[in-house]
Amino acid sequence: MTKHNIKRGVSLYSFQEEYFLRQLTLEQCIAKAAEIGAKGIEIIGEQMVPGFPKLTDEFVAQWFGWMDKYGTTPVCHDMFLDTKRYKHRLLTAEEQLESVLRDLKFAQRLGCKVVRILVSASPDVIEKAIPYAEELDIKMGIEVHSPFHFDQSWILRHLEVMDRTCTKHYGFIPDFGMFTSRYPRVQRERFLRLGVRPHIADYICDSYEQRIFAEYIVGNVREMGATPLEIGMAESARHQIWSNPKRLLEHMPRIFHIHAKFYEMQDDYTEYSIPYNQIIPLLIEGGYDGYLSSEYEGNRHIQDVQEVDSVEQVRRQHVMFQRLLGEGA
Amino acid sequence: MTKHNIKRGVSLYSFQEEYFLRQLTLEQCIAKAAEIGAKGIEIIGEQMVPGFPKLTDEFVAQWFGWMDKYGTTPVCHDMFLDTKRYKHRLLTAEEQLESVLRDLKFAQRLGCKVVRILVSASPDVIEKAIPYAEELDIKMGIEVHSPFHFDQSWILRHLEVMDRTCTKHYGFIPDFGMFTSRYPRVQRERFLRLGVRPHIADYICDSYEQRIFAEYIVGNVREMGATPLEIGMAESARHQIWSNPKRLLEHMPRIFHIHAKFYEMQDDYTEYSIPYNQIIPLLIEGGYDGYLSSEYEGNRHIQDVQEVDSVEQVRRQHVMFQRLLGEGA
Amino acid sequence: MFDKYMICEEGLQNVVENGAVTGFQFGARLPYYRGLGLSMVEDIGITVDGETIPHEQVLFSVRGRTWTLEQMETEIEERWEMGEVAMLIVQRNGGLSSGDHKIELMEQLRISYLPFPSITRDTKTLTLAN
Amino acid sequence: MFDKYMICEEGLQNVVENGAVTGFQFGARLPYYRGLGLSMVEDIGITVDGETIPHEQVLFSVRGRTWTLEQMETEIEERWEMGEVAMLIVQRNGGLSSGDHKIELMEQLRISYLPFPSITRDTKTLTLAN
Ligand SMILES: [Mn+2]
Ligand SMILES: [Mn+2]
Repeated sequence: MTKHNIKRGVSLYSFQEEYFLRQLTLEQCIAKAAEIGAKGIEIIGEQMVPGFPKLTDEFVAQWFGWMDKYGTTPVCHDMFLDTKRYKHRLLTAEEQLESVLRDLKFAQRLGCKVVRILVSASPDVIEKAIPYAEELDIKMGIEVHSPFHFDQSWILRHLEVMDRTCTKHYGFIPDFGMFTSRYPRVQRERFLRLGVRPHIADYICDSYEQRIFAEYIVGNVREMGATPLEIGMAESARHQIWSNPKRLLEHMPRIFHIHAKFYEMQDDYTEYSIPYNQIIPLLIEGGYDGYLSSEYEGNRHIQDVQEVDSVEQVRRQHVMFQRLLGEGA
Repeated sequence: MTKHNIKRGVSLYSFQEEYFLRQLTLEQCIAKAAEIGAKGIEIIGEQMVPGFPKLTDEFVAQWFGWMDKYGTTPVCHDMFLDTKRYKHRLLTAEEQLESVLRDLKFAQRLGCKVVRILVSASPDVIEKAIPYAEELDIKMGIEVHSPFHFDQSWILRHLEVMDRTCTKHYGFIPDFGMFTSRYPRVQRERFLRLGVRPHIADYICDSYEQRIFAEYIVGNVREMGATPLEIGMAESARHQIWSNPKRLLEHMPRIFHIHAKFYEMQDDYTEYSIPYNQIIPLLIEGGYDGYLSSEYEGNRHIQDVQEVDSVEQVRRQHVMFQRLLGEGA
Repeated sequence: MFDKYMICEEGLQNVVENGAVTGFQFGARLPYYRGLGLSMVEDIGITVDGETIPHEQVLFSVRGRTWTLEQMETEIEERWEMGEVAMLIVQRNGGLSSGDHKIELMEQLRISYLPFPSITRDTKTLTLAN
Repeated sequence: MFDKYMICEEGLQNVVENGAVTGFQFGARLPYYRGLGLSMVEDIGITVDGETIPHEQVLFSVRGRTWTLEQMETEIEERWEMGEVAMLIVQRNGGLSSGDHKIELMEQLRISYLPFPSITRDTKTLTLAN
C-alpha cells in the first residue's frame, strides 16, 4: 500500500443519540472515541457545549485536559448560521459575518484548526470572513453535502471565490453521503415499519441503485398508486446522490477535512450504502493528509425499534478504516 | 484567435413552430439553414420524416438532392426510444435494442454520422448496440440534457460503459441548456402573462441567478404564499441548471456533437440565459471539431403572444457564433 | 408546447352518410414536437357545448384510415405525425346545429420518457357553416 | 429525528402556588440534534386529553427562568440545549386529576437552512401521581 498520512477521527455528532439521552457525557464521548482509535475530535459547539457560543475558562481548561487524558486532538468545529434568528427578518450580511467570526473564534479557543461551514452559507459572507480566517489560521471548509456535489451550481459559486481569492483558508469538507450508491437499508426498513408496501420499497431501492433519476422514481411510484408515505419514501431519493469520486482528486489541495458519513456498518465491517473500498484508495492516491471523521447517521432510522449503539457503529467503521488504510493487523 | 475546426449547423428542431404550422416544408427548413450558413443539418426523423422509420428510395434521393442543392451536410439524427409503446408492458431489452438499431440504420441511410441517444436510454441497451454502431460507423452520443450533467449518477453509469468498452462510437452530446446561468426571460414573461405576480417572478429569477438550490426556491416561494401557478414557476427551476463548463475539456475526446440550446437571441446578438462567450472559447481550447448545432427552445414561451420567427432567432445565433469563432467580418 | 394548435380553427362539419347526418367532425393535431405511434395516444376526450362525448362515440381518422379509441390502443404501425391534421369524428345522430359550438379537447399521451401521462387541453369556439 | 423523545415519560405534576393548584407541568425536549436560541422556537402546541391549551396559558421554563411563548419570540440570548429537559407549564386552575392523561405536544422550529417550518409531534400518556 502507498504510504499515506490519513488520520482517523470522529465527529461527536455520531454519538448524538447517547448524548441526547444523557447516556454519555461529553467527556465519555471523547473517551469512547479514544478507545476506538478515533483520535481526532470534531465537535458541534451548538450540540455539546451548553451555553454556546460562550466558553468559560474552566470549560476550555477541562477540554484540553480531556485531550491530554485521552490522547485526542481537537480537529474541527461545525458551525451553523442562523440567518432566521429574528422572527420577521433575515440576518444582514454584517450580522452573518459576525456569526461566522463567532464560530471561528470558538474553534480557535478549542484548538480546532478547521471550521465546517454550513453548505447554505453565502459565498459573499464567507469571502468577507477570509481575512479573519487567515489571521486566526483557521481553515474554513464548506461542507459539500448531498444532494449538493462538487459540480453543483451553488458549490461552483463557492469554488469561484476560492479561485479568485487564492486563499489557503477556504476549501471543502466533502460529506461522503455524496457517494451513496445504495439506498440505506436502515432507512428502507424504517419505511417498511411505517407501512410502505414491500414492492414499492423494492422498486425505489432498485431504481436508486440503478441510478434512475429521482424525478422518474417519484413519478413512477405515483403511477403505481403510491400512498403519501410511499411518495415520501420516493422523494427521499431526491436527497441522496451518487456523484463522481474522481472530483476528490481534482480538489485535493483544498479538501481540509472529511465527513465519513455512514448509515449502517454491518457485521462484516463494510458499510451497506457507501463503497468505502472504492473511495479511500482515491484519498491515498491523492495524498490526502487530513482526518477521516466518522459521521454516523443511522440512529434516526432505528431508534423506533432497537437500542441505538453508536459507539459500536463507529468502532466498526474504524475497523474498516484500518483495513483500507493498511493500519496494524 | 486559436485556429479551430468548429463547424456550424442547426437542428431542424429549431424550426418546429413553422414546420408544425406548415409554414415551412422540410426542404424550406434546409434552405433557410443554408442561407444562415448553418450547413450541418440535424434532423429528428420522427419530427420531419412522415412515415418514420420507413424511408423510401425517393425520399432518400430527394434528401441528398437537397443537400447538394443547398450545399448542406447531414450530421445527426435524434432518436427516441418508446419503451412504453405497448399499453401494459415496457419494451424488453431486445426490443429496445431493435429500436436503437432501427435509428442507427435510419441515420446511416440519410448520411448522418452521429445519432443522438435520448438521455433516458438504458446504458445496458446502448452497450449492446455498440458493435452495430462500430460496424455502421455511426457515433452514438447520449444527450447530456439539463437537469442531467456530466457528473450526474445516471450519466456516470453511461460513462462507465464508455470507459469499460473503450469504443470510439459511444460518447456525449452536451446540450448547452446545462449552462443556463439566468432564468430565461421569455419563460419568465410567459409566467407573468399567465398570472404570476412580479415580486414572485423576480424572487425566482434572482434566486436562480444566484444559484440558490431549487428546493430552497420552491420552499421559499411557498412560504411567500404562492399560488399553484407560482409554485409551478418555482419548480421549473428544478429543471434548469448551471453546471461546470470545464467538463467539456475533460470529455472532449468523446464529445461528438453539440446542441447549442438557446431561448432568446437578443437584438445585440447575445443569448439572454446562456453565456456563450464563456463556453465557446473552451471548445476552441479543447480542439472541438464537430458541429455547433443550433437548438432553439423559445417558441413555446412566446407563441401565445407573438408570431414566432425561428429562422431569425437561428440567424442571430449564427451571427454570434461567427463572432465567437472568429469567422469572417 | 403546441396546446393552442390542438383544435383546428376551420373544418367543423357534420358527417353525412347515406343522406343521414350521423355525427360531426373537426380537425385536431398532436400537442407535441414529434409524431407518435397511435398506441401511445392513450385517450382523447371531447366536450361539445359542455356535454361530454362518451369515448365509444369517438373515431380517429388520418390518411384515409379510421380507428375507434379502443383500436388505437393496439395500433403499433400507424402514426400521428407532427403537425398533421387528423379528423376526430363524433358519432351522434343529427350532428350539430349550424352556428357556434364550444369544443373542448383533451389529448392524453404516453410519452416514454415522462413518468406521468402527458395531458393537454385546448378549447375553441368553432362555427359549423350551413 | 428525536420525535419520540420530545415528551419526557416521567415528571407530569401539578403546579402549586400559595397552596392553590394553578396548573400542571411536564418535561419536554427539542426534537433536534443541536440546541437552538429560544427566538427560533416558533410555537409550542399542547393538547391534554383532547383539549387544546390556549397559547397564552403555556409557559416555558429552563434553568430557573420562565418565558411566555410571546416572550420567547424575542429571546435572542438564551438557548434550549440539545437533549435538555425544559418544563412546559400549563396555567390552569385545578391542574390535572391524578391518573393517566394523554398529552400531545407539537414543536414548531424555525431552522434557518430549511425553507419551511419544522413541525414535529409526540404523543404520550403520562401519569400524574398523587
Ligand atoms: Mn456531514
Ligand atoms: Mn437538445
